[in-house]
Amino acid sequence: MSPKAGWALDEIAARIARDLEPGSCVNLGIGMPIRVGAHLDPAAGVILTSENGLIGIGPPPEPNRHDPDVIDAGKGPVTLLPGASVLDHADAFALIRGGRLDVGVLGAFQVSQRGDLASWRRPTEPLGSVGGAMDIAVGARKRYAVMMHCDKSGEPKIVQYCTYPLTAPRCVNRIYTDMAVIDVTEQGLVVREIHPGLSLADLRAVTGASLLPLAAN
Amino acid sequence: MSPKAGWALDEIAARIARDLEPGSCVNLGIGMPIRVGAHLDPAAGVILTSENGLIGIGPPPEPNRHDPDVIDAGKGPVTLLPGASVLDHADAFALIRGGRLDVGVLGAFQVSQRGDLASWRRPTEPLGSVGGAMDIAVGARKRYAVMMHCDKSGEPKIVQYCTYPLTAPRCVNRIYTDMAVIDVTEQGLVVREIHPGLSLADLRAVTGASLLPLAAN
Amino acid sequence: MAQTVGGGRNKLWSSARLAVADISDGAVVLVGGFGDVGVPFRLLDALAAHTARGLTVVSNNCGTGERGLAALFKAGLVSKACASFPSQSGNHHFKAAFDRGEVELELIPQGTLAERIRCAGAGLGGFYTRTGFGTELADGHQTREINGVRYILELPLRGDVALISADVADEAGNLRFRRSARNFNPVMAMAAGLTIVQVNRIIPVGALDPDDVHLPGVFVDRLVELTSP
Amino acid sequence: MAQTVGGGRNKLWSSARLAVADISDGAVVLVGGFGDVGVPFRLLDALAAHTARGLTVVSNNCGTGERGLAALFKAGLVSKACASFPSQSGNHHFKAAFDRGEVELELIPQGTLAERIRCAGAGLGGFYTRTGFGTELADGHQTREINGVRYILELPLRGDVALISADVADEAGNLRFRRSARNFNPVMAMAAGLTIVQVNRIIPVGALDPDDVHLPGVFVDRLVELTSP
Repeated sequence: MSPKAGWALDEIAARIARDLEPGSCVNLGIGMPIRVGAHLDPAAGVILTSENGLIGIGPPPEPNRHDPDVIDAGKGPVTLLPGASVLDHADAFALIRGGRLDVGVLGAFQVSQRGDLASWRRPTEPLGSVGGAMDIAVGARKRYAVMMHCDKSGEPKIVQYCTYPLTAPRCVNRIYTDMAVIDVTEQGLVVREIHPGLSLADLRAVTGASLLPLAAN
Repeated sequence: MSPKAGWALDEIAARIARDLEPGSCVNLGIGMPIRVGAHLDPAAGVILTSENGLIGIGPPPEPNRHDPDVIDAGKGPVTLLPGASVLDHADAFALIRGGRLDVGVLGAFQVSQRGDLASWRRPTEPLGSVGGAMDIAVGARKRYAVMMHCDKSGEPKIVQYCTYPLTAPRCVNRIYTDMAVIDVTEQGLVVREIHPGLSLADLRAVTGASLLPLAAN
Repeated sequence: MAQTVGGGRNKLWSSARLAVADISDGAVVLVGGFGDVGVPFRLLDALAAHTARGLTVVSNNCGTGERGLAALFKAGLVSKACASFPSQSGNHHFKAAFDRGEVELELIPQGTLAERIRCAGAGLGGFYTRTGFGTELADGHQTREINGVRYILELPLRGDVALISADVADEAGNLRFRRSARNFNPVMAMAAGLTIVQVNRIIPVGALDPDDVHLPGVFVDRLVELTSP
Repeated sequence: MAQTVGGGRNKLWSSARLAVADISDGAVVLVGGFGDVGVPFRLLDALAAHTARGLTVVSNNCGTGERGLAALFKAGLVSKACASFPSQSGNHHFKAAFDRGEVELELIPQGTLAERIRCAGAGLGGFYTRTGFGTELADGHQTREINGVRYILELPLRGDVALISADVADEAGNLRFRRSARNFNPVMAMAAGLTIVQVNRIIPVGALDPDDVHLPGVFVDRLVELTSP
């Protein structure tokens, strides 16, 4: 296996974008998830929302047309599409927890084989920043985690048990990495897709938990 | 004592209106309390609110200028003053319970000597209608009860213990009746004002609990 | 065509009858309005004609006269009502159904009713309120003292369907309400699996400034314009 | 003169300095904003100059750069911060105060932070949420299972003072916010004993339609126009 075989960040984002159903209501977390917005098919009408109360986020603004009051959860400038609306923070999280958010795409430090998500604090850091991740992890109807398959020192981020503090137990439905797309099922982790440069054995070698091939599902 | 000595409804309402502090935020309950609005000094700027979300209620509309969407808690037509605003029902009750409602004026069937309020169901009725009374009774900073001093059969409505189902225990700060204005204090019921046609002895004869003269306070 | 929120998905239904046709027997139906203001009469009349049975109706009042909620009670379609103010003049159809033992009543203080619905819409498990403590409406409720204050536990009240009324909608389902017709409508729209809206007027997407939307279209599934059949 | 809501009481203060001058040592201060958007910078700078000490600050972030919340941490005025996202680039003043052991941090999930503030503003005693269950942020929280779902108990978070930012106010204190600058501002304004608002523009009473008010003036005590000193 080539240690470098893997999708680029924008390829991962585009892959996630393809999986978002037309018309669905989606929250993109800070970091990698937020890149998904740029890859959405405008015709699909995916409704992007952010926890700071924007509903109907459009493409990034043109350089000189940025409205300082229009930012997403990552505090970056965005635009609002025709038909957009605004909620205060309490109502924005009512949307997140209340059953109307179809998909939350969350960045991750680790995901366990049973879908535990760790995303808000590295054990070595005294300070974490949880933001809205814990609410989205329990509130969205489907939770997609996105991360690099291994950390910078090559350690697997898909693990049997999370060693990082949890964001929520048993919440991740699907994991997107630079190497694979993996579903968390009752039977275990099921590989839906592998980067064409990798074999299942390659993937297993950099994964800290058992992987089932799609056929086994 | 003349059995008929007592203030008219509008005199009671005017008396309550005089006790509402300039600029205070007030909720007027269905029935007798709602009459208070007509007796407010416009210059005092008492802010009238209703539990169906109106803030800044003005005088009743002129006969042909009634807006069907502008009603108070009693479902009667009202007007909105310049500077008025609207809340949904959840936020309207946040206002009521959250510390910003200075006074709630509540109709009553019975008030006990310790300030228990009974106002939503007669024991003989299978169906009650509680409306917002229980919320206002616990939420307003001050709670004024208004009622006739005796019921239609001449029974006292100020009692040692309520025999009607409670709206809230120990909530009434002041009682306004056709015969007197009475404060509920730690020491007991203190008569602040008696109708000029009545003596304290007259009042005691139609009151089911001990009354202290104002001097005793 | 410019991109719009939801990609121009059509939420507009051609009739109230069709919009409520899949409400099933036994459904919990949240119904907006306070007195006669903000009540989705058109949707309720369609529901009465549709004759889903055994409904639980959650609404501040229980209808007066012959229309709206009263028509549901008259037709014998309601098995339970959750309301704060059921007994008012003109509620003879509710009263008759109640007296026949056909309808169970859960009497709920108005603020608690609104908050239980909001609690469901906010995806929370329950809340503590002072309202009702020490009264017979607290019977069967757990109580608890927090920092010296005594509360009762109230649980969320979620609808299978919300029938609400609005003044203006854009085609993406963003709503505006008028004056006290707002009342329970927005919180109910947020607390149901399916939200059906009767609206006076529908305008194009983009005609509402985002800051002027009272309820975002993500909470709205179906729109029925009042001028439609 | 026509009658107006509140009888024309003047809520307008001539300077931010005067408006925050009676905030006392040890006060719990709710501070609106998300990142730099909707933050009442003018009020915070005045508060930093006023030097009330031992403050508890409740805000989504802990300030970046030199202004706003950062100035409070820099001046050593904060003894406790309640935030969801304290560690971001540019937060060196918070970080230094935290590392000196001067500031205690209560890290709260963002939705729980918003809801605890709303809970206080709504006069409720607490609520159950799934958020945080099974994580270290649930340490010390009571848990309970309701209908098979596991929740933790969260308590209201009330402010002595709220410092918020709005776009437009009328003289009665009715507010409008702009875009994502709304964020925590309205819920915080409802949850404090004293609400002080920094506003871009003040307009006459009656200039806002009642349906266009985002936050009623009954929740607003003091207005400071951004053009004032």
